[in-house]
Amino acid sequence: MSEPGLREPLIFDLSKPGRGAASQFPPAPDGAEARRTVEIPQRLRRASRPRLPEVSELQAVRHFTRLSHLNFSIDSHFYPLGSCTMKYNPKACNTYAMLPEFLSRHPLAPEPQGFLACMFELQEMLKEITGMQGVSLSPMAGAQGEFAGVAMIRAYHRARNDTARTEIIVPQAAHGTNPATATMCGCTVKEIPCDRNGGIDLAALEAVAGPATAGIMLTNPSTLGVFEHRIAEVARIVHQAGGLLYYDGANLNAILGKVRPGDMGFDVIHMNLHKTFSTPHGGGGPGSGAVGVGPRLLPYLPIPLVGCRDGRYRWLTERELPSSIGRLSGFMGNAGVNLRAYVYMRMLGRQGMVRVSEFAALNANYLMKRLTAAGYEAAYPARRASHEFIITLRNESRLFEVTAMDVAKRLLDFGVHAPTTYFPLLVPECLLIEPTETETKEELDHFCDAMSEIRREMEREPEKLRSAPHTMPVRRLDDVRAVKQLDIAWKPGR
Amino acid sequence: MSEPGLREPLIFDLSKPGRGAASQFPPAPDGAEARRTVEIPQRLRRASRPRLPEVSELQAVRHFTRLSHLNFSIDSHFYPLGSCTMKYNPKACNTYAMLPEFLSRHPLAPEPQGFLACMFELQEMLKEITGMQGVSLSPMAGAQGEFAGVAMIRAYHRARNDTARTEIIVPQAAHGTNPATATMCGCTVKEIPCDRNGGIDLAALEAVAGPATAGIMLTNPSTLGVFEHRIAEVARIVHQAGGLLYYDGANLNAILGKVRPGDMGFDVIHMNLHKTFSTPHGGGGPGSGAVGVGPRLLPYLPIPLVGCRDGRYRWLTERELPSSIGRLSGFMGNAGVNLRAYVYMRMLGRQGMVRVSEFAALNANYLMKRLTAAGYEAAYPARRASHEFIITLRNESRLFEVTAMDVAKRLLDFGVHAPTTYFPLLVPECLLIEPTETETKEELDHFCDAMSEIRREMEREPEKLRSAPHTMPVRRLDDVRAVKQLDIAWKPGR
Amino acid sequence: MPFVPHTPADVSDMLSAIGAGSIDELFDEIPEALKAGTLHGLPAALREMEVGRLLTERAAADGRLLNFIGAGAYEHHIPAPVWAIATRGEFYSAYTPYQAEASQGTLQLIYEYQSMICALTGMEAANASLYDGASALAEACLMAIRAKPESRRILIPRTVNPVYAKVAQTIARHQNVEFESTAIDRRTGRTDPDALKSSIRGNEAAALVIQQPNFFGNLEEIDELTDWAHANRLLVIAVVNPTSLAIFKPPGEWGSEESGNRGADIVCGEGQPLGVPLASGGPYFGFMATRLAHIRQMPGRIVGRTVDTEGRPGFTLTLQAREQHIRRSKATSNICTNQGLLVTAATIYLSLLGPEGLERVAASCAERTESLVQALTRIPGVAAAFETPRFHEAVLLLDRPASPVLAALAERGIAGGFDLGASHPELGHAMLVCATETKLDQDIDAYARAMRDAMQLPRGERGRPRRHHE
Amino acid sequence: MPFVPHTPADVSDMLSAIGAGSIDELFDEIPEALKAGTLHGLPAALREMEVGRLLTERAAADGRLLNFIGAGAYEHHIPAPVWAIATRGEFYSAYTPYQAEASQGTLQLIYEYQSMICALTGMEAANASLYDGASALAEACLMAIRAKPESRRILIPRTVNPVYAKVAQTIARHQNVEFESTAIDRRTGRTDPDALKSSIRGNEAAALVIQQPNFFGNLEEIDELTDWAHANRLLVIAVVNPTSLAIFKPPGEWGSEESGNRGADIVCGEGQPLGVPLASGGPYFGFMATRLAHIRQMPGRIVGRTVDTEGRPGFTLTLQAREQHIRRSKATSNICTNQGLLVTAATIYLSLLGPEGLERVAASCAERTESLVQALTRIPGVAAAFETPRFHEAVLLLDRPASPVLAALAERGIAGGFDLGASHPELGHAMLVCATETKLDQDIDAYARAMRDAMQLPRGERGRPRRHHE
Ligand SMILES: Cc1ncc(COP(=O)(O)O)c(C=O)c1O
Ligand SMILES: Cc1ncc(COP(=O)(O)O)c(C=O)c1O
Repeated sequence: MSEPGLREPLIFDLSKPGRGAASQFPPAPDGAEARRTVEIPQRLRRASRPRLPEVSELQAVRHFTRLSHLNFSIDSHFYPLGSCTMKYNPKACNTYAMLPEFLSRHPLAPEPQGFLACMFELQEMLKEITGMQGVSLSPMAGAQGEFAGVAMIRAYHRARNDTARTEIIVPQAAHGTNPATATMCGCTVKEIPCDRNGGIDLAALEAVAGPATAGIMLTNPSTLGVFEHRIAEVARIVHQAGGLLYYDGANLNAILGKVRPGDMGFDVIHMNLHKTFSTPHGGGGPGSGAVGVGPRLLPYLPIPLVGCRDGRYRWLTERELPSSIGRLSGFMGNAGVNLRAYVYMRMLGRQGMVRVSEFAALNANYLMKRLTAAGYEAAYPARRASHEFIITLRNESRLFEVTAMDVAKRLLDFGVHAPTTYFPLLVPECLLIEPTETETKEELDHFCDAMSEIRREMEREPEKLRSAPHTMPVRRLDDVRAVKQLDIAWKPGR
Repeated sequence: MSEPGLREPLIFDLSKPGRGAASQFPPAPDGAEARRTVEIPQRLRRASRPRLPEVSELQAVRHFTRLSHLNFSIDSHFYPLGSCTMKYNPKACNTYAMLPEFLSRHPLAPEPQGFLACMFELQEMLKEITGMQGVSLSPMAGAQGEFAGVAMIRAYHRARNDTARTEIIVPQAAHGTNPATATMCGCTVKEIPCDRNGGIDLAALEAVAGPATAGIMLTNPSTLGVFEHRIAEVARIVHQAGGLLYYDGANLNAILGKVRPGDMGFDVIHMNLHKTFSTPHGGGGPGSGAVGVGPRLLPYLPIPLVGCRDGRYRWLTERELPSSIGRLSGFMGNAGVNLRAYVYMRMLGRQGMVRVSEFAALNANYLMKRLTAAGYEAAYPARRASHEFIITLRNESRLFEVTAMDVAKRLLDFGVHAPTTYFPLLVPECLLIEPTETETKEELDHFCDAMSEIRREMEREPEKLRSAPHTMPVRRLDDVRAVKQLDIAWKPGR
Repeated sequence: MPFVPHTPADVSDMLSAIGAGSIDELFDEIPEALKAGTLHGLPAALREMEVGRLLTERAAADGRLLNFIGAGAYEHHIPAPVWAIATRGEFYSAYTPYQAEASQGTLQLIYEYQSMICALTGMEAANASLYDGASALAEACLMAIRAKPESRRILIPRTVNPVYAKVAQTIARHQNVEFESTAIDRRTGRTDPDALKSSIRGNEAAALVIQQPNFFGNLEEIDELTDWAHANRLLVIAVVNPTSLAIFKPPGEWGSEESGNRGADIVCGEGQPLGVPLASGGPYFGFMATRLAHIRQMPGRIVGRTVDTEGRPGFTLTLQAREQHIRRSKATSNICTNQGLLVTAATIYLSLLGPEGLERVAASCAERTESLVQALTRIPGVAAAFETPRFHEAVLLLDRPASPVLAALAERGIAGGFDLGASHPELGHAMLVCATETKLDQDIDAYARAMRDAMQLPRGERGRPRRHHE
Repeated sequence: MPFVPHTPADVSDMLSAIGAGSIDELFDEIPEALKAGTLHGLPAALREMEVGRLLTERAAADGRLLNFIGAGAYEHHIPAPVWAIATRGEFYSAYTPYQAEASQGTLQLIYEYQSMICALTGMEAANASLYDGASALAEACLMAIRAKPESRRILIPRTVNPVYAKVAQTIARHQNVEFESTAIDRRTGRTDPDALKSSIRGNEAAALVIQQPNFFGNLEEIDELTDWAHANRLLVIAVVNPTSLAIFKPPGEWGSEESGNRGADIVCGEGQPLGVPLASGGPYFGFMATRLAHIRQMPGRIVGRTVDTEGRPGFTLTLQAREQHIRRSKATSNICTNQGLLVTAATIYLSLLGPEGLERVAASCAERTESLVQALTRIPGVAAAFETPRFHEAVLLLDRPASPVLAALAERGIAGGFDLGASHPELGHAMLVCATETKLDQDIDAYARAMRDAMQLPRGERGRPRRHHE
């Protein structure tokens, strides 16, 4: 082989006409028995078969098994990807969510009492944890939860005929989904800056809050990894201006059982069950973005909810919640994800819940300390880390001409998934590091050792960083070419 | 790290006192409710806890996931290990054998009709395939099937008061379990040579067969990969001498639906369900070594069998089979393995069964042809390959000072598991190659290309072979040291 | 401690490294007044053994029904390898492939998935998934509005899944998108072309949504509809069932050759039929495909093939400038986490079935549904509503409201169909039934027997079933 | 073609490369007369969908019983990770690690397993598994005979699992090994030391088998028995329950310090309690451990740690000169394939439970069994046979034969225990019950209620239960 090829060929290149995993096909229609069907006219039919791969069952199994080997994952690697809470996903959650009876239930079949009992209890537990009064499990990821939240805020103002409120205040450090959501909800985004310690610039907030303010979207601890301790003040300002407070629950892992968004003054919250409650990340989902609301927004919760009357569980829909912002999914959200979160939460229980935030904080603060001792600069050295923290390589980038991306890629060679890079955008050359509570001290120490080694490499052989990774299935990939010479689907005969 | 260490540490080195996967522990005995138990005296108790690892659930999951990455397997690699039939193990077999109701059944609980129906039908199918009159599923691997077979032969002679028959004839090429089994059964082994074409030396057989002959153990096709076409003659000689014929079914894949051991004159057969019927090899088992018998040995089948009367299935035991050679396992053999074989056989059905041997033979003969074209020497060039065949490197070993082992190790670098090496013992520097029917022509071609490349390397850079493998988690391991400096268990504080 | 690996020694070592006296101290920036007390409302922790037993009992309580409901989610055979592989930790516990070099497995799989969606739909570009079919339609509507900002009106015939229309409304209404619903042709159970024509006044609609097969299982005259829409400068948003695409004309070829503008503009749909279990409604996944011309308006992740510094091919996320993490308030959508694991399952499913397998699934579904319709319409009081060519669903008309009949069937262990009474009262006492390849003759017989029983029961309302074109 | 990937083009290409006109020709060395016709007795192929449905229906027909049977197989909680990982293709579909360099995963796992078995048993060397507990005892007996060839007699008290004794006999009798069964002490339910003493005449026995806990769940006085055996120059073969070893004296320490020869010589047992499902009896696995002095007599695979050519540590099969593939007719055993996958499961299980978890499982089992015994013996006609310290099984005496009572319990969904009537008539109307950590109070109550009902039924035989030491 002259040119280097893919480590594992494309499934299309394993294909051969006439091959197939025949035992997966439905039984051949028995000539004698085949039913007369309403004829489907030629004009509605496909002229030629779609170019799907034709492979044997073994080929498919081997191909996807081999592809799996090209991934880092929690099950195989430390994965301190900030803002993503890559904690251990207990196998039990999957095992029990995949019981055949659960899997075989059609969403429109008569209401399954066992499953709905789980969902009802999940709603109740989430209320308790967040200090909210109502919870809907229907949003299918964090961003959809945000959408539901802002839509509820809008519905609230609209119901009060307060129609001028179309601005959503968002701190600069916010996750991209926050402003994007505001736009999707037809709002205008007002960005406010952060202060030196990662807090909200209160003066800027005061300046922007007013009669056009629909609400503010906040993450607390923020995406800068620090807790906004003036949250009561923030709440006062926004509420006084007539706006509502939205809590982006992506960082809920930091405060579980320590402080509740409801008690901080938030009116609405979304949770990322795939983060805090450890449902799998699945290579990019599915998630679940359950929303919780305070009393003002109760009527607007997205449907369906699970209700319970006389010991029978049922879906509550338009009928029971006529003011709901409506449906967000074809059925009832990512039901199976919610079931996994339920199993996880039952295994944690009351005592385990607070342990999550405590040990997430212990791990993050320990890492921050060790990395600063190794010479790295914490973005907010005067602050406690929450469950995550930021280091900035602004000095290193100047001194050694290496970037945060170089460090990230080099870490892969040490068998560690890189932290989140270049987010939040306002900290230059940053790495957002979230170890989670399920990692051992030894794993953290290994990470610190690798980071120390990388720091030494910066000084002595920076090229090693710039050309990293060296041990992955591919070297550094050309992202620019990926855009310029767009190749997003296999084409026959190439 | 100065000294190279293990790719993945020992689980004991991940352990820390006081750590544990707590949600796997049983609920803590509630002080108030703890039952008064019959006191267990100190002298019967353990003084200190066993040194088992103390790790978190994530640590365990990550450790074993990472260990799994250090293996070749059918699901990830072509695995042409001769005599082992490393064909695709359909996932469905596992999925359906692991249905909760099957898994939760205690073997001594009232007889489960659904499970036993499968076992009964499996017995019937195996009878049909082998041309035998009775089948017992209780032997737990091929070797135990052999044991059962020879024990039945002995029981047969004993019942006829023919007690002098204590010799078992075994061809030189036989698998090691054959002579070992004969010894375990208290017999003497009489080895007979093979002729130039891999056949049995009939003269030698005639010479050795006689009044002391209990029976002969044969694999057909033999472990030399060729079919003994004079099998009727062999049967005649042995039967005339008063002995019985034992068929080692390890190579049944070669003849499925083409010729039946019963029709060849065999009195007893074991099958390796983990080979021919594709139950998993599991890193070395579990297997299942079901035995089939002709009319003479019916009374001696190992118990339990599955019987059916009036539509009810039941285990048949000592009561129904008083002459049985007895029980071979604590319960009823490797029940779950048998269930997997059942699922597989139902998916193959009548038509699929013969396809197995046809395509196994096609693949083997194709490979043999291509390898000889590439310059390798087939051990029996005048013969058809069965489902497997042998190449011998006796010339190469002389010319280039490379061994079959070197070729085997070098193959690993090409992403192919090595064929069986140095078996059968009577072919010098041999590789026994069994591609199986589930591999594609492309996979075979890749193997041939690798072998051709290796052949070129032999001539040009033989050191590359001698020092292979180069790309595995470890380089070639020191087997001698493993024996001399025996280290077979971790010890604390090393 | 469940899932927390710290030993007491670890805790004290780490605290002293940090310079904190206790874990509590790490939370000292949280004002005391805000601190939560014990979460009394939460139950105590269960061991895995206990939770396993609880869930097993609840699952057993739910039992299993013989299912004949479709209406947007379809029961298909799921090959055993699909979930055996999708749940491998390397897929299950990885996240969005931000670090491409350490995520080639997921990235290549998504590239293969995109290619398969393009092959099925006949389109040029597909994304890496959206949440589900309904929300995918919502995104498609927003995308259409971006592509054709002159108008904010979308035509959604009543032949489109009514929940999809609702979800599109929930999501798009905030951007002042208006949805106009147009009538069903009651004789054919298809979109009424006349209603459509009268619905556009001048040129002010951005797009027409066409569902094929439509919500009733009937096949629309997609060429005519597409030509009409394009002639009127509407974009065509196709909502399709992916299984059906094995046999039906792909949206990329809708419309007549003569029109000079063949093909839908945006294609979306529910991916669930491709190896995803019913599971009370999720997680499923939405797929979306479009023409290359519109790709920068498409929401969601896209994987592209590129090369590394040594020229070796590899895969990476691409065209990220459309997305929220780059474009923030100007992104095409707020979507971030999508439905990766389901895409993994679907890609394995499609690889196993291939063109022939999927075609046979589709053909079998169609045949099974005809068998079901024949068996049920032999029962007095039950009639087929339409005789239009269909895929794997059919509308039945009863001589009484469907709801008590369905309840009676459920008591007999049969999920008999979807009651159209609430969503489509104009059809009369109608219900939607579905039989996929999973339904054997014995199942259809069992349904017919149960239906006979159920129809024997006293009925609230009398009269023979009305077929609307009688 | 199911599982065969060849296209018609492949077949003709390959045949022409071979130079054969048809596939049939490849079988031309098989004499025509021998060729099989169609296998009419086999059913037609089923698709995975069909076989899945068949098996699901059969499993459902079997249902689930609330299980209180032990007698050699024990129902324990199996952590979800155990089988999620053991069924990964890399473990599930690999074979015996002949090619060490491509099998380090399996090899290291077995090394860890051997280490764990040594830790549990207190022995120096363990093998990589045997088929199951019963056949492991057979192998242990043969091993004892090899280690002590002066004698071919083995003492097996009737306190040992009777099936184990039978299997040992089936397997070892061909090498002229004699088994002598010695009596139970009917008062304590332990091995009767006097019976033992009288069973050896001179010095002609090779070994004594001691099961701890014994078949009845009772704890033997292992120190006394071991000392006695060693004093009489018998080897001690310990048959142990691995769970119980978390709390009980390991066989490596059996015997008194003063004896100067502490420890069993060979240890074996059933590994099933360590994460292996009951599954109608298998696959399970047998474990075996011994002193280093006897290692060359031990059957089965052994993994050793070594280094590669660069000094990196690694693992490989070792001491293979004991085995059939090297030694052939002179091997220690004919065993080849063992129970690798179950060892994988057990190693994961033991890693998850650890010393504390396993101790708590053992303690919980003991406590649950006491609860069960208390609940059942409150019922008139039910009494405990022994008051000897025990683990997680107990013999109950009934006032009537156990078999109809067990049948009545089964009708109530309860697998109530093992009828000792056939194997141990000397105990009277006895049955063996077991409760593991999986049994909640509500389960024990359910059993007691059902037992009360069952004992209310007319009984064949009357009389209050006899306790043998009354
Ligand atoms: C702070 C923050 N908010 C919102 C989100 C969006 O959540 P999701 O990806 O589930 O839509 C994320 C996750 O990436 C996040 O980190
Ligand atoms: C020819 C032959 N006979 C017997 C056996 C023994 O079978 P098992 O390993 O299942 O005991 C084998 C397998 O290795 C074999 O290849």
